[in-house]
Order: sequence, then structure tokens, then C-alpha cells
Amino acid sequence: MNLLIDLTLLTGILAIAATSLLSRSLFQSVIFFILLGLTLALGWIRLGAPDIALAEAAIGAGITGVLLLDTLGHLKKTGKLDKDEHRPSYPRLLLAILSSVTLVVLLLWAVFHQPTPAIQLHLLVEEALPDSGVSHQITAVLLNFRSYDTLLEVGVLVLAVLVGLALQTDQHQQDSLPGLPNPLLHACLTLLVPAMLITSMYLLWAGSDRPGGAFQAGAMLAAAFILLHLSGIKLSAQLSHRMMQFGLLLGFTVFLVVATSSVIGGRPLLAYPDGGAGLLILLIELALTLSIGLILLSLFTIANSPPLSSRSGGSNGH
Amino acid sequence: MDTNLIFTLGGIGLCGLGLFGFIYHCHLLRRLIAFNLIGNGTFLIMVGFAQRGQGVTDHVIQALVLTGIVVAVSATALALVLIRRWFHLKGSTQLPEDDAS
Amino acid sequence: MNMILSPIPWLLVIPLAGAVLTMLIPLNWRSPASMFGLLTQLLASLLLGYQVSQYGTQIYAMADWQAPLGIALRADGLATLFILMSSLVATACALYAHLYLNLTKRGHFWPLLWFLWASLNGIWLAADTFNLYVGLELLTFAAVGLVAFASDERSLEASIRYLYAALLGSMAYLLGVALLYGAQGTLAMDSLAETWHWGPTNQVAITLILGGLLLKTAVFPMHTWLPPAHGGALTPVSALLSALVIKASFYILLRFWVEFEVYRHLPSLSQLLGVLGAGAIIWGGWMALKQTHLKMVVAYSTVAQIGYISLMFPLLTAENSEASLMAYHGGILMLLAHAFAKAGMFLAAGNLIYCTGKPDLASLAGMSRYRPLNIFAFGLAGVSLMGLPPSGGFNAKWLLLQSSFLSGQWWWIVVLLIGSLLSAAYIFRVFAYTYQETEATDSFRRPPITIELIALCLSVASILLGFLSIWPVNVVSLPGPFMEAMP
Amino acid sequence: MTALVILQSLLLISGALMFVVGSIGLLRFPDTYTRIHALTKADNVGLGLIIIGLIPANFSLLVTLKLLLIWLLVMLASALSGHLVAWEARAKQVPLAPSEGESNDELTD
Amino acid sequence: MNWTDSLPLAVLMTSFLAATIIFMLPEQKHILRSTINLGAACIKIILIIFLIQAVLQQNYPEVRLEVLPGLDLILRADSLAILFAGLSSVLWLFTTLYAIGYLENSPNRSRFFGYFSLCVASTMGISLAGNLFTFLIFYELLTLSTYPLVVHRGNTASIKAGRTYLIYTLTGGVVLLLGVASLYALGGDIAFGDIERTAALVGTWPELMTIIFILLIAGLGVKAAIFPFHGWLPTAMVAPAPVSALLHAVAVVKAGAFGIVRVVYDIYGIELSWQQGLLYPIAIIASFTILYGSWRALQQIDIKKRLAFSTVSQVSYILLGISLFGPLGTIGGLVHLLHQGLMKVTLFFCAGNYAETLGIHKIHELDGVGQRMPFTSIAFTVGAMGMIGLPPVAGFISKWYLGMGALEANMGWVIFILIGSSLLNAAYFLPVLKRIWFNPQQGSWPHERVSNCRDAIPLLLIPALVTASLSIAAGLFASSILSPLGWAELITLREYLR
Repeated sequence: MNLLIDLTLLTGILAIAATSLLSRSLFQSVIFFILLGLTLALGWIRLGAPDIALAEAAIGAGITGVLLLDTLGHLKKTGKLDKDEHRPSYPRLLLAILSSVTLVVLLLWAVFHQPTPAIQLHLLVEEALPDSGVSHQITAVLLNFRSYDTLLEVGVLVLAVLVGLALQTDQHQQDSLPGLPNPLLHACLTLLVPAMLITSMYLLWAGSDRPGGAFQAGAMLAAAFILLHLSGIKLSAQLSHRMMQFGLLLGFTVFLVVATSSVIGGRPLLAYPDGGAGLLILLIELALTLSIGLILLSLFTIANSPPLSSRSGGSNGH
Repeated sequence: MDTNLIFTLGGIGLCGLGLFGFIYHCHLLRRLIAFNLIGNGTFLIMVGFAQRGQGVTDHVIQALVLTGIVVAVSATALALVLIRRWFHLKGSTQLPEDDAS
Repeated sequence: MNMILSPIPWLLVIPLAGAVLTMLIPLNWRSPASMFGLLTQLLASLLLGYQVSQYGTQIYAMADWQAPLGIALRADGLATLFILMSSLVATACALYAHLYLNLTKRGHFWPLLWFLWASLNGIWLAADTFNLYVGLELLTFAAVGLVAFASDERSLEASIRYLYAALLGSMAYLLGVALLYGAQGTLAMDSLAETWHWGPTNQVAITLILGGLLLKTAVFPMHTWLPPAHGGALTPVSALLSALVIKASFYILLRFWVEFEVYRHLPSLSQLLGVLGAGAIIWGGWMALKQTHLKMVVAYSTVAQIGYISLMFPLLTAENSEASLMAYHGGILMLLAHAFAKAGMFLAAGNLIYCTGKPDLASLAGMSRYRPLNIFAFGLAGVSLMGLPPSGGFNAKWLLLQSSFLSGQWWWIVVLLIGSLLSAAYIFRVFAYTYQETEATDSFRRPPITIELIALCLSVASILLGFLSIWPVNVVSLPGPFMEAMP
Repeated sequence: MTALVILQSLLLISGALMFVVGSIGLLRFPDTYTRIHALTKADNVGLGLIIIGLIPANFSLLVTLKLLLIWLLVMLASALSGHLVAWEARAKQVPLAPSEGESNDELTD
Repeated sequence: MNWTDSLPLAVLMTSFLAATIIFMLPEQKHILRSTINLGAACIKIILIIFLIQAVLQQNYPEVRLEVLPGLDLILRADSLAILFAGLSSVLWLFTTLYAIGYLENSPNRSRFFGYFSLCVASTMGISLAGNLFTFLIFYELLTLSTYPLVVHRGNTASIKAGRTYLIYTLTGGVVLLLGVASLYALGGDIAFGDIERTAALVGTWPELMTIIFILLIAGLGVKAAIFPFHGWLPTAMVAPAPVSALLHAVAVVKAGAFGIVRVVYDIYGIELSWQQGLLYPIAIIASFTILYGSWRALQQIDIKKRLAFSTVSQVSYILLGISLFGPLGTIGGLVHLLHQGLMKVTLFFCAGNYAETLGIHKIHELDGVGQRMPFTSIAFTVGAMGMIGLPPVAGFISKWYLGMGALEANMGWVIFILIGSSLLNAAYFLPVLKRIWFNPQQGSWPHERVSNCRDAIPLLLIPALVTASLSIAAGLFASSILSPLGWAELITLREYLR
């Protein structure tokens, strides 16, 4: 029975992926890509990875999908979407087929000759878990054992926003999307947004002993922000530019300060003081959640606002 | 055929499809989708393959995949910002093919 | 060693903090704050250089968790040398950028630079495969941002190309890491090396990792993204990219190659890398010869130089340890000389373009009369790139030649020598333009003398390296896991 | 016990059938407005049936409440999104019932 | 550590420092620049005199720097080094003087003199190099620093000439690099004079060592302008006259010849080279080049071109001398290194004077110039007579020893080469002399610049007269120990007694 489900999912995933790749219509591609994300979330559940499932649904499918759709809508409004698509050349097709087949064959070969791993890292994780300050293994790995990776990863997120900001010639961003002045939407939002905020906080809190954590919570927060944004309530207009920037950097800064304080306290970088791990991790996660929410929102709004160098006159026509 | 192996194979399939699309397509958005396919495939392989080897649920690799997903979405967002700027300047959704990659 | 006194965490914390700080504070405070940061970085890297040369390789357990579970950092001789190199080059480029860019651009430049620097230091010190992935992504984003922020068509196109190539490269790398983890259950380089198992899985993993890194290093024929990106960016950015950024992926490649003894088990792959290197030398040189824009000449020269550096792979053979050591030294020296020379050359080229206001070679006529110091800087850098003595480039080439002789692979000698002539051809071609005395207008803009001096300093460093080669060679030979794995 | 299983199966299967019907409707209906109709109504009913079918499987109050909350939220979301699509379509004056069916590309964000 | 040990470095540094300072100086500071130039030249000569003293006392100052593991940069003053360093430093002084006069009121002097000093620094490096690696470094540096001088004028012709020059010399450099690198790969770091090591290597790999010998000679032969690698030399004539002097007499061509001397004497050793039959081919090529160069010189109508082909021919005398096994031949070759430098520099100075003062470039324009510019013409006559080999000018000494050496080495046919070449020399120089002194002036001068003066301006005239007198003095006082001949005999003695 389980095998059947797995195989069905496998077929579904591959079929959806192929469709999203080869569909003539770009819109369809994007929709199928989002669908793929959702299907994959099911797959992650089957793989025993509910954390990833949450992240995949919220970030992989949700945020990425919204970003793609938004861009698509933007391109479409300018009205040049599918017209200038050349059909790729024949050698390119050949190269593509050749390299992809090579990759698949190599990977299959590798997978079917898997040796037994000499090191069982999960045993080490279980052994060290009591000292980590949290009882959920993934959170322990992300924010304690391998917190350095996470620090850099948050850096990557900040950097993405930074590049977006640097490409904006004007500091005060203007949004091209007028909000939807729909009364029903606003009415529902008053209901939905608090629910999303609560869920987000729940996810954050849950992260210490079960699936959930800063990234999922941040994605949920971002979803709420984006929803608000789309309905015309501009968070960035409410906050001052400086406040916004501070919010974006809050998580990274808190993380960095905690990391540095441990060096000043004579411990290695990122080592939490005895007994303080749980609290510090929660602090970091709280700050991260807010920042990730704002970062993902900013990535959305930055992509949305036109460059104000405005060499092209037609960019403000919507 | 256990679940881990099946999804590892799914990941391989996604990687293959993604690579094909990445090379084949010229449209920048399509290539971005293809890149995300490769990414998703890689994540599936990461977890499936590791858990197949370990024989249990491996939380370390799952944590790494979480990191990977976040990095991938940042990459997508960054690429989209660049693509939209490019579109504003040139009105095109693909790069000129003088000596394309 | 006392944990507080170790400069290793500061090498990471200072740039990251610099990035945050320069994003938050007002535009006109960003440069002074960064100057302070530059100083501390230089001090920290010098301190590390001192400690490593005194006490040997240092291991730093992040968050106090030992290696397979946590992430370890490792400062061996190689890492130390690269940290010093990046500190020097990045400082020079940063000073240059401070003088070259206007206030707004500068404001955006600083946080990107600090992120770039943090990722570089992170990569040099990393001893964990997944950590390297995150570091690579951080590096890619910072570099793409730096290319793109000129905000014109060329740089935007270049940055998109670069981003796509780099993303594909990192994915291939990650896939390889996934396979390694599946096969061995660990991510730390040291424990991977200890439990290494040359099965099909590891071979495929290594192939993928190498492929991804080669793409990121822009090794021929996967170089097509490089010249537009390096030629189209703003001058200090071009210098940073060519001098440091491509070295990062190469560095990882080298670590994998040696620490997992790939050279011993996949000798055909090393010959393949050599052939690619030879292709890069000849194709890059030839393309540089055909360019009409000054910075494109310099950018294609980077393609060719990467070729030289990758010639060290076929020479790192298991059979002849003396030849391998020479190849290793030669390659590292080449890399170091290229970092200084190419940064100097890009900066000098940028100054020339600033003077003439046009990017093409033909408008350089008379420049050697008008800006002799600048041409001299360009020329000194050129000497090192051509591999003419006395320069770091020559010593490197000498070592590679010796290594080819000793290991009996004479065909690389031919490549090396042809490459020298080609590079001489394209560099002297630029020179010939600057010596032309035409009737053209003399309305040149005058760059501040300071930015010319920065270019000159870097070029002179590449020449001085020719006399001080023994020091880097000794540093990279300090004992450590890397040297133990050398043939 | 068996009766419960049969009831459950019936509920689940009919729920799934409702989804199928909704999907067919999405593909076959001629214009945006009717498609919304197919999508939201059929799917909400289908989901409801499935959720009711799932409740007895391993009864606990907390799980039941969660499942019902899911249903509620999905209904809210689909009602809202259906409304928005229709609203936007009308604002853009998408024709009501074209004679030929065409690709569903006109669904925009 | 003796204080004399730092002397080689000091010799090198005088011109390096001069070059650096000159690069930094603003274009307008002519007087300061000239002072620095001449001051450095004088200091260098004084330092060389100290070195000569040291070498006479059998004390060879040496500086070492480890560049790479097992690879040293060595600066060492042995007697052969002093021979070349002395020549270059003396000629540099006069060439600098001449250049200051020649380039008066022309643009880009800062650049010119900077590279000029750099060029001399590399020549010093070449002469003081203690092993092939060091030699190679400075040899390539010489190429680099002469390129800007060749293209100095910046017109199409000079840029083209620069390209030709580079193609020849860089290719030569690559061949040399290949030779040196292979030698090092076989035997490690071989210092000059360490011929036992080479002998052992030749015993192990005779064929390889022969190939390396050929590579080394071919690489060096490009700069020494041996046939068929001589093509760059006449082309490079578009450069200003002081540069031509530098290329032909002081630095470039000599560096090639000197390198060959080093390879034959101090790497392979003369006896070993002779036994391996490596010298005979050199003798043949040198002989051919001598005749060929003279023959081509005869056909030129441009003064500087004729002088250029004459150089091609004359430098091969040096090679011929080296290839004759036996002390007399060696002395002839070595002494010609100096004599040719003195005489050829005189000739180029004079050619430059004619061109600068009266705009004369072609031979037929020289008619009657002896009346108009007597001093320059006297100097030219001395140089030309020396080239033909007439006593008492120094050229006679060299040819005499070469002839004797040929007899000693049982290569009598060389005598005929010498006679033939002397006849050819006479054939292309005597008509020129006749035109200068005996033909009447034909119309006005092509481009008369200085009309109020009897001859060229003093700054141009004095160097020519001094070098001309030196070439006579070298012939007259040949028996003194400090004369070129005396020094060459000293070297030869030490070489053959080894």
C-alpha cells in the first residue's frame, strides 16, 4: 500500500515536473511548478521529514510561486511575454539531452552502488541532544551543532535583499501594484491575518520540540505580510525606511551578537553559555522569524518596484 | 523498493529534467524554473539517499535541506530581480546569444 | 591556544559585522567605518599568519562541537596564505573603490564587499563540505550583486549569465556533497578523508563536485560567462572578481583533489583537466588577442591564466612526489601572482579608461606619454602575467616547467611556452596602442594620483613576489592534513 | 465496525469523486466564471466529505477539531479566491460565455 | 661577510634607483634628471673599479637570495663579469651624455631615461649573474626594458619595428627558457664555473645535453643576431641613435654574445664543448654570419642600416673567437667584445650626429661632410678603420688574435674568412670615407638644423670623440693589464688553468 502511494507520488512528481518544464504556456509552467512544490511536500512527509514539508509548502511552493507568478504577471502586462521566444536550436537540444541523460545515468549508477556509511551522524546527534538546549533534533542541528551554517545562510538571505536594494537607484521604493480595493478581501483579511500570525508564532514555539522553527514561521509571517501588501496595506509605507532596514537585519544582527559575545566570553564562536542555550536559541529564532518575514516580503516588493532610473518610459504603465 | 529509494529516484528524475530544461530553454524564467527543479531534485536525493544509507530518519540532512531550500528561494528572488531589471532595460526575457553558455 | 586570542573568529565576525553596520549607518559614514574594518582585517590576517607559521595548523571547532557533528574551521598553511592574499588584494581594491565610486554607489559597495570578504574567509577556512556550499552561495550572491550594481545593460546581462552559471555550479556541487554524505555519513573533510571509499558513488560525487567547481572557476570550455562579467563590471569589482572570487572555487577544487587523493585514483581525470587548461591557455590567449576593448582583453587573460593554474593537476601525480610538490608550489604561486597582477592590471586598465573616457584600445594612443606611471603599472602586471622574469608569474612558470620535466610530461612544456608567447602578444598589443603618437585630441581626464599608486602597488607586489617566492612556498608546505595527503 | 469502514469508504470515495467532477468542470466549462463555480463548489464539498470520512478513523477530539479547522479555512480561502478571480475578471471585462473553449491562460494573479 | 660582497648589488642598484627616481620625476625637471643620470653612471664606474680591485686579488664578491627551494638568485663578480660590466658602465656614461644632447627639446624624456637606466641595470645584472637562472631573469628584463626605447618615437614604423623586435627576442627568450629549465631539471642549480657538474651530466645524458646546448645557443643567438636570427637588428634602426648605440654596442647584442661565452666557458667548459664537437658548428655559423653580414652591409645605402649589418657581422667575430679552441682564440673573442663595443658606439654616435646636425641619412648625402663636420668625421674614420682592422685602432688586435687562434686550433680556413671579411669591410667603409673626405659637397645639406656651429653640439660631439680615442688607446696600450686585451688574457689564463 505504502509502495503504491510512493510510486503514485513519484509518477506524479515527474509528470508535473515535465509538464512545468515543457508546457508551451509559461503561466502553466509556473502553476505546475507550484503544484510540484505541494506534491513534493507530500513526498517529504513520506520521507519522514515534516519540517521540510512545511518549508517546501511555505517557501518552496508558496513564496517562490508567488514571486514567479508576480514576475510573470508583470511581464505579461508589458505585453511581450511569449512573443520573442525563439525555439532553441538543434545542437542545444542535443546538448541538453546528452547532458541530462549522462547525469541521470551517473546518478543511478552512484545510487545503486551505495556503500554503508562508516559514520552514523544521527547517533552523535542523539547523544548531544540533551546539551543542545532544545529537544527537536532539526532545531538543534540548525541552531546549535551547525549554527555557523545557519548564520551564513541568513547572511545569504540578507544579501539577496541587499542586492535588490542596491539595484534600486532610489531609496524610497514605490510599489507598482495598487492594492485590491475589494471589501470582501479586507473583511477576510481581518480574520486571516491574525490567524496567520498566531500560526506563525505557534510554529516558532513548536520548533523547540517538534517540527517547526524560525524558517517556517518566518515564511508564514511573510505570507501574511504579502497578503496584506497585495490587498493594499503597505507595510513598507507604514514603517520608515530605517525601521524597515533595521527589521530586515534584526535577526542577523542578534545572531551575530550572540555569536560574538561567546568569543568575548572566552568560548569558541557561537558556543552558548552553559544552560543558556535554550533561551538564546529562542531569542535568535524570534528575531530571525521577524527578519525572515520582512526579508521575504522585501524580496517580493523589490522585485515589484520599477527601477527609478527609468530609461524605459513604458514601465510605469500599470 | 523502500520509500527512500523511490524518492531518491524521483530526485534523480527531477535533476535530469531540470538540467535538460536549464540547457535547452533560452527564456530566463523557464531556466529559473528548471534550476528550481534541479534544486528540488537535489534535496530529494540528499534526504532519500542519506536515509537509505543510514536506515533511519536522518535529522542532520533534513536540517541541511532546510538551509538549502532557503538558499534556493533567495537565489530565485535574486534572479527575478535581475530578470525584471533586464526586462525593463531591454524588453527581452532572454539573453543575447552571441556566445551563450 | 587561548580562544580569545585566536584571530580565526574575528576573520569572520568583522566582515559580517561590517556588512550589517555599513547597511545601517548613513552613507557618508560608511567609508570611515569600513576603513577601520580594513585595518582590523589586515591585522587579524597578519596575526593568523604569525600564529600559523609559529604553531602550525590550527583547528577551530565552531560552537564548541567537534568535527563530524559540528563544523570545524581549519587554518593550515594554504588557508593562511589565501587569507593574507585576500586581505591584501581586497584592501587595495576597497581603497580604490573608495576613491573611484561616488557616494551612493560607494554606500552600496561596502556591504557587498564585506559579505564578499566574509564568504572568502569562510571558504579559505572551511573544513566542512556543506559549509563550503553555503560559503560558495554567499560568495556568488555578493559577486553577482557587485557585478550588477553598475545597473547598466552590459553589467546586468553579465550578472544574469554569471548568476545562472554559478547557481548551476553550486547545485552540482551540492549534489556531489549529497552523494558523499549518503555514502559516508559525514560532511567534515577530515572524517571524509579518513573513511574514504573509492566506490562508484564517490567517483560520481567527485565528478559532480569537480564539474560544478570547474564551471564556477570558468575553466575552458565553461568560461563563457566570465569575460562579460569581469569585463563589464565596475573597475574595482572586476579586480576583485578576477583576483579573488574565481580563486575560491579553484581552492575548493584543489582541496578535494588532494585531500581525497583524487589524483591517485582518477589519473585520467587529471590529464583531462590539463587538456582543459591547455585549451584555456590557447583559446583565452587567442580571444584576448582579438578583443577591441581594453577590459575584455584583461578578462580573457583571466581565462588563459586559469588554464595555467589548472596545469598543476596533471602534474600532481602519485608517481613522482618531487614533481608533484613543484607543481603544487608552482600552481599556488601562479595563483598568487595572478591575484596581484590581475588586480593591478584591472585597476590600471580602469584608470586608463577613466582617462580616455572610452573603453576601446584604439583610444589609448598617447597614453604612455600622458600617464607613464599607469602604463608602468599595467606593464609590471603584464610582466607577471606573461611569466617573464623577474616576477611571481615567472617563478611559478619555472616550477611548472621543472615539474613537467621531472614527471616526463613534456607536452605541457609546449603548452606553457606557447601560452607565454600568446600572452606576450596580447599584452604588448595593448602596449603598442599606448605608444602610438596620433593626432588625436589630448583632452584626457586626469585621475587622482592615489588610484594610480594603488594599481602600481599591486603590480609591484606581483613583481616582488618573484624575489620573495620562498616565503609563500614555505607557508603552503607547513605540515597539516593537506600536506599529508600530497603525493 | 464494518459498517463504519463502509461508511468511511463511501465518504472518501464520494469526496474523491467530487474532486474529479470539479476538475472535469475546470477543464470543460467554457468561461472563467463557470470554472470558478466548478472549482470552488465541487472542491469544498469533496474536501468536506473526505474530512468527515477521516474523523472516525482514529477518533480524538483534538484531531477532529484540527480537521474541521482545515475545512473551514479552505472554504474561506476558496470562497475568497473565487470571489477575487470573478471580481477581477469582471473588472477586466472578460466576456461571459464565449462560444469556443480556449486555454485557461487568462487566469491571472 | 666582506663589505665587497655587497658591491655587485650596489652596482645593480645604482641604475635601478636611478630608473625609479627618474620615473617619478616630472617631465620638466631636465637638469635634475641629467644630474641623477650622470651621477649614477659615475658612481657605478667607481664601484666597478672597486670590483676590479677585488677580482684582481682573486676575491669574487657574491650575493645570494633564495628565490625558490634549491634555486638561488646569485650576483657574483668574476673576471668575465667585470669585463662586460666595465664595458657597459663606461659606455653607458657616454651614451647617456650623448642621449641628453640628442633628445634635447624632445618629448617623453622622463620615460626614455627611466627605461634607459632600467636597461643598463639589466645589463649589469646579466654581467654579474652567477648562474643561468639569474642570467635568464636579467636577459628577459633587458628585452622588456628595451622595447619602450625601440618604439619611443611612437610612429607606425617604430611600433612595427618594436613588434618585430619582440617577436624575435621573446621567441628567443622562450627557447632559452626551455634550455635553461631542462638543464635545471637534469642537474639542479648549476652556478657558472661549476663545469664538473655539467661534465657529469654530459657523461650521463650526452644527447640530451647536446640538445640543451643547441637550445641555449639558439636562444642566445637571437639577441646576438646570428644568422638566421638577425632580422630584428636592421629593423630596429628606426629607434633614436642613442638607442641604436645601446642595442648594438652596449647592451642587447652584447648580452647575447656574452651569454654564449658564459654557456661555452662556464657551463659546459671549453674543453668539454670542444670534445663533444659543439664548437665546430658554431665556428661555421659564425663564419657564415660574418661574411653574410658584410655582404648585406655592402648593399645598403642607408648609413644606419649599413652599420647594422656591420654589427651582425662583427658580433660573430666574438663567437668565432669562442669557438676556436685555444687561448689565443679565446682572447681574440673576448677582446673583440670590448673593441667592437667601443668602435661601434663611436660609429653610431657619428651617424647620429650627421642625422641631427645636417639631416644626413643616406650614404650618398655624405659627400664633403668632412669639411663641414671635421671632428665627427675624424671619429667616424677612426671607427671605420677599426672595423676594417687597420692598426693602430683596437680592431686590429682582435683580428690578429683571432687569426692566431685559428692557426692554433688547426682551423686555417678561418684565416680566409677573416681576410675575406676584412676586404668586404674595407669595401663598404672605404667608399664612405672617400665620400666624407674627398668628394665635394653636392648642393645643400638635406636638413640643416645647426647652422651657427662648426660641428655638432658639444654634448653630441664629445662622447663620439672620447669613444674614438678610447678605441685607439685600446689598440696602443694593449699591453697594459687594465687594457681590454690585458683583462681578456687574465680571464683566459684563469679559464684554461682550471
